[in-house]
Amino acid sequence: MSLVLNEEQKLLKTSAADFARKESPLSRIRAFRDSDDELGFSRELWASMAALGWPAILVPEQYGGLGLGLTEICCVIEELGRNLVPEPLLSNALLGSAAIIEAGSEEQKSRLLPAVADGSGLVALAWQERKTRYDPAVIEASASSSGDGWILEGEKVLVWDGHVADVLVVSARTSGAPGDHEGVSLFLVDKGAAGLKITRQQTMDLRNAAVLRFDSVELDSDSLLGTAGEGLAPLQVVIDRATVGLCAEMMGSAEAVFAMTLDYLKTREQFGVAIGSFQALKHRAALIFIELELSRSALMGACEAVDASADDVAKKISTAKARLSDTAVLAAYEGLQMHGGVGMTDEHDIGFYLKRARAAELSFGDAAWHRDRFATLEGF
Amino acid sequence: MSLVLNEEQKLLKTSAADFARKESPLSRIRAFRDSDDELGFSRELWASMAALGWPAILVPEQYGGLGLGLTEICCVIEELGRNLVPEPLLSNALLGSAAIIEAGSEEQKSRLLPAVADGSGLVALAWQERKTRYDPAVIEASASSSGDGWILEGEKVLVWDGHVADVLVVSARTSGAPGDHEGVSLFLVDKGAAGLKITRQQTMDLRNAAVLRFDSVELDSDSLLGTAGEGLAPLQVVIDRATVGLCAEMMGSAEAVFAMTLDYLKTREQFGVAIGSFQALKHRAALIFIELELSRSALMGACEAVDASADDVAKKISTAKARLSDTAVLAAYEGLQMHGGVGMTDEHDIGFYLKRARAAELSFGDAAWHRDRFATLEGF
Amino acid sequence: MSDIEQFRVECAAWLDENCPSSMRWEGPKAGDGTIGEMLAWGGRKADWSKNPDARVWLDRMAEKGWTAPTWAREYGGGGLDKDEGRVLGQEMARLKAMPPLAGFGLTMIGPLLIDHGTEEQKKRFLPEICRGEIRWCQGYSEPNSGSDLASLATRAELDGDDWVLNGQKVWTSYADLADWMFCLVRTDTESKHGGITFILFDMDDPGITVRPIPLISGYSPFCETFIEDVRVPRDQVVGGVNNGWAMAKALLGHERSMISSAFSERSSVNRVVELAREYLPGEDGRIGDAHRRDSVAALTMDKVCLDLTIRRTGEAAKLGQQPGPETSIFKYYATELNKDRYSLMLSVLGPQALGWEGEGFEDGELQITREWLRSRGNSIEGGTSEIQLNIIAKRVLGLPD
Amino acid sequence: MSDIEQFRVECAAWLDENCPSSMRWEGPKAGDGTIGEMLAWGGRKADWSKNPDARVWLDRMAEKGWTAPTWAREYGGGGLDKDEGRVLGQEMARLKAMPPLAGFGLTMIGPLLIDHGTEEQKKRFLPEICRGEIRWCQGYSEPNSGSDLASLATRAELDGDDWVLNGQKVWTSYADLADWMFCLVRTDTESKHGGITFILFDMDDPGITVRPIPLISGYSPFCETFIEDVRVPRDQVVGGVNNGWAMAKALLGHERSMISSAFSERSSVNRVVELAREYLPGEDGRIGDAHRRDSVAALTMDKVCLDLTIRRTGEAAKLGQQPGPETSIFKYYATELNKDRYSLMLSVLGPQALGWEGEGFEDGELQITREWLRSRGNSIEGGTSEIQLNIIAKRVLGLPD
Repeated sequence: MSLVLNEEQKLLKTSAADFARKESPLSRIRAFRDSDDELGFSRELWASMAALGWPAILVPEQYGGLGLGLTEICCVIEELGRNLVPEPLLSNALLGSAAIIEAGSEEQKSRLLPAVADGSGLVALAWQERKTRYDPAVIEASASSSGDGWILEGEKVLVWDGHVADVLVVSARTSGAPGDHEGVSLFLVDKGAAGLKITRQQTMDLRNAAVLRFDSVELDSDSLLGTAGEGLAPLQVVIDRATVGLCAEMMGSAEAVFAMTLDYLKTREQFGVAIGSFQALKHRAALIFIELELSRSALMGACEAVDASADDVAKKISTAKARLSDTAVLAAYEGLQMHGGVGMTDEHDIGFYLKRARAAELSFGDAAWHRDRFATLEGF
Repeated sequence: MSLVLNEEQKLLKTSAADFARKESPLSRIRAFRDSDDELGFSRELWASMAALGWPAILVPEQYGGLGLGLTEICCVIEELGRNLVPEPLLSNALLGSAAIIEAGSEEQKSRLLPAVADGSGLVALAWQERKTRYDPAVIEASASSSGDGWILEGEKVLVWDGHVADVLVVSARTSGAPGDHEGVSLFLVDKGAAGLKITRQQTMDLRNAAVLRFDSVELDSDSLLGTAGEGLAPLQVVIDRATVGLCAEMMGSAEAVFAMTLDYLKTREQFGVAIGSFQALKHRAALIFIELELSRSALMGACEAVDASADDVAKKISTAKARLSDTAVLAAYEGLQMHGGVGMTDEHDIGFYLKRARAAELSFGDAAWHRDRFATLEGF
Repeated sequence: MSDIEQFRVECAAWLDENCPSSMRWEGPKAGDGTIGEMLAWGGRKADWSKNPDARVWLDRMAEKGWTAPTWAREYGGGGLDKDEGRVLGQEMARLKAMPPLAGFGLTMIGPLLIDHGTEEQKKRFLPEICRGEIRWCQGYSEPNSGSDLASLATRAELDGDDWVLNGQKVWTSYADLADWMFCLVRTDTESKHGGITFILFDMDDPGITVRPIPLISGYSPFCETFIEDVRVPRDQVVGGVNNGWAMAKALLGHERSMISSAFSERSSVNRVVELAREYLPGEDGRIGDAHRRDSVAALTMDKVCLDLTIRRTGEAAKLGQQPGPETSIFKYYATELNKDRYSLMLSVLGPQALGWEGEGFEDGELQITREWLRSRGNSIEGGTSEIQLNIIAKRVLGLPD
Repeated sequence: MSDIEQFRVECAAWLDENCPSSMRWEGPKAGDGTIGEMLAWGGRKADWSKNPDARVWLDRMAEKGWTAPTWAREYGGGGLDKDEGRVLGQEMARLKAMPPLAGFGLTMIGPLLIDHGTEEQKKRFLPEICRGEIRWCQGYSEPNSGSDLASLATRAELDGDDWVLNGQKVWTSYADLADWMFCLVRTDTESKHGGITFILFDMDDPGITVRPIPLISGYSPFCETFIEDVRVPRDQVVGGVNNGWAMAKALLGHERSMISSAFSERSSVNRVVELAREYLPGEDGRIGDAHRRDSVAALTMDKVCLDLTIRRTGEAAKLGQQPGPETSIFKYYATELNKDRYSLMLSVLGPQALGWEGEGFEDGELQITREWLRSRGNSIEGGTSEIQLNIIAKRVLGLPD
């Protein structure tokens, strides 16, 4: 394993970068927002991405996928993150279908994954509730057994791309109380299930998400994903890897906002000179650069640890998310400040990055939460 | 009450400033250090300070003192702090004799305070042990009753000016375990008591201090200061007020190190210009100035709260110590960095300020400790 | 009874009789609007439907000249001397009476005209200002000026007895609600600071277009003002041609201190404490997350220090020490602290801070997120933090250029 | 067996037979000196009493030319090709054999002479360097140069066949133990960078006085070197008169990377964890103070990120990407991190960090306090943090002057 990309990975990254630049400039999410588009992305563009094989990257070959690693999908996600491309790659590949790969039976995988791989089927993961914060065990949604099947009650929020998913992987308690590690189970729920209400959410950072309400939703026995009551462990694995994916997205968007800022520093004049010639701003820019370099190392370190199934994988992931959280927010805050008033206007794009940076920071554990986890893993 | 000095206070401050500048340049503590002077200060200069009435400031008038407030003594201490004047004013007036004023009987006060006021008697407070950290209840030294009196066992460290005190106020457990709030008692111990060994300590910041070892030291019944087992409350009051005195000292020394740094920024040339013309350094200097201004407000707020016996006095004191701790260290760290290599040499004076800044920060509660105390006082 | 005590008695009686109860502000209550909505801003475009009492209060006070109590009666003021003015203020404070009229007319352009206006200008504008009949906006910033205000490019060219203006202003607060603008224009391109003129014009003049500026936080009072061949009579110049920089400097100090005190007052730190208790609950009302608790304590103490510093400077000023450039620290510190406070509030909310509107979030959560976004501009508007640090370094610390 | 495999077998056998067991470094053990004491630094003033085996090891290796294995045999080197050199390194690593000789001779002045020295200079100095007979020090910094190295003022004036040197150098590490100095002097006052010459001289030459510089942390290897009418033959100039700046730049990169890697390796973060567990004990081996625990975790993770960055740059270099000016981040980050780490250690120790020597403190406490003081210089020596940020801003980010 390595901390630098091999030739195939570089190629993948370059093609994703080309794609994002040509097909998905930042103006797209603005247009989706201003037109109140009900999808928030384009099914046509998603089909093009599927044709490039991106949804298939993590799907094992026997189910029609490419069977590649986290490093590969992060190459793509980083480049999409640079332009805040809204198509549902991360949610589908690293959350929804990842849960099926991690916890599903052979039958469930064979049934569901081929459609994931070819892009025709979208799967979302519903794991967060209003009080979950960053701990997937803190849930109240419940599933009680009923005959051969289950009856699902409760609410899930911030289900990424839950408004368009065909299948939803939902965590619910089959026993225990919020916070207990035992008693969490995962279920497959069809988007059309009776008693399920899906409402799209308007997030500040324009990430597509939904609230799901389950009102006595009846589920068959084969909707259980994995073992009843033991869903937390696979769920945690899935969330951890998705966290690295989120880090890759943050890496791309943080570099983008920094590039935008550097460009402004070089061109904006005040007092007759480019503001980038002011030493105080120079030093601050250099400090952001340093953080970006350290962040990239942390990201690559996490990818390497996952793909090599290293012992310290959780520590590496927490290191990456803590670092990227701090860096992304720093780059956005400083970028906005250096842009001055124009950066505060909705018309300027930097606001999109600022919102995404803090939203990503506050998703899947912020820096302080991951430092706490790291310390616990280190035993201190 | 007010946050600005009145005319009398200003006069006191000016005269202390004149005195420190004329009588006690920084070279004095260097000379004491390099000559291994056994006092570490000058009895003659102390007599001059006594003639100016400074040790008498806080002593009530009926015992020969001036009966003034904390604001007044802080005016003097701040100016002495500017030159790190080593004479034992703070330790004597705000720790040793303050404990007698706070907890002593009429007889004890009449017997001891007149000598404090005229400077002929020095009193030190022995409250810290190796594990005390910042909590005066965490002590192991013990006093067991024996006939009419007591037998004292244990060790005290960092007894400020304990090497020259005529009388030592010593905290010891008469019951309970380290950390208990009940069971702490205060005792008056003569410097010549049998079984007491006083060893001078070499501190990094050249503050004069001593280790005291009590090996079955026999004390009379009238050596008890205040009520047996209830010494923690008056001790805490004394330490709190001394903390403000320490803040005043830190204020003076932080302003001194900043003045030294500003001077260097204006005169040191690199690349053909004064380094103070580099904007990155300018901004950093401005940030230190802001912290100094806020620190002065915090200091004055604490003085005011003590002198007015305000309800929020403990919160104001914690606010001051937290702020001054951060500011003093910032001013010293930045000052050293801006001086470059020459600041690292023992020959340059800035090292004295750096050492004193962190030593003061780590005395009587650092910033984090006082933030914790403040939060507890606020009930959150 | 002395004259002044007599005045106090009469004043108190009049106020008590004439100040509508809804104009006595006891702090925000359910059902009230915001204080900004309840205040009278005046002007031709005023909408009094939300606060009809405010209009009553304004009219009654304006009739006595007490919207501008110490201005001369001939200009619409109350003609009170300094002592009487102070007594009026004290009695209003006792009743918790809101100011009858807010806005730039009384606080900025009025005082400037009194000091630097011609007699004609004073007679023309001050009475209308006192009666709240015209509302003012300020036209300083331009798209390419920013911190370097003197680089402004909106040009004015003399054509007969009129100046003809062309250019664009940005960050014009409430330009869409204002009746007149006071404005800096370039009348000489040879001299940077010396070629600027301070001029007044009616926003209804032909050639003026106003467009609101939505911010990253959503709606804002800021506008862009496009100025195309706008003809302004020569007698609407204040302080003389090419003397605008001096006029602007006189006003800029006002604006800075207003912004810092506004932010210093507006959002109480206790809100952070309450949020942290709610979202990170611990035992006995304590904050459960020790690391965040430390941050909450740090910000609370920072606020204590800032308030003490403002009080200390005020006390020193009363003793005759004029506040100098070191007041730049208020603007800097208050706005940076406000940013930090909102940043921390978002961290406390966690994923519940991710909403923009609609499903899945409480109104209070959505509001904090918007306010957080808005707070990021605090260190930009009214002189950036960087400018404040430059001022301190140069004018307070004397560091070389 | 291939030639290279044959070489490996012979090499391994020879090393195993000749490397004294005390020169096989398994990490610090009780009774050992520090690694700095155990290494051979060579030179006429060397004191071998603490490490007699080091001398044996040096002499044996020098005899084979393996102190500088890839240098030519005629200059005292081993004459090995690149592959053989790598094999020797691998076999030494396998035995954990310490390098037989340390210091600037092998790492700095030697390589410079190979690239830029005259044939005479190479023949004269390289063999002595390889045998560890002369130890070198570096005379760059001066009291008034600092970050602006090119402003140096020690002047050299030609007098017959000698340069006559006058001036003062500071921060000369181990000048008191060195035999020769390589030194920058001013030979032309007209041109700042173009008037500097790189010259070598014997520290025993008349007119040289060395004075150690105590630091705020106590003893240090740094010295001041006073140079008064020191006569240096013309043939001791390296790279030509007025070409010293090019020589210095070639060497400066070396020094920066050495310092950052030195600090990156030297003090392990786990020490902070262990200290925090000891001084702020919590339950089950956890750190009892949640706020400090967060800081300890943050620094530990910072170190992980730094190490990953060093590794990533190394791997990229192996793939042929030449490291550029972005390596300034190592110097900056490693030294700032080291400062933060020691600052935190002091906070963890609390009042027990207040000692200098003697009563009332543990040896370990006293040592940390001294090391903390020393750490404050990390961001000054070898190019200040500010200089590193300037380099990044200019050369990596392309920001304008």
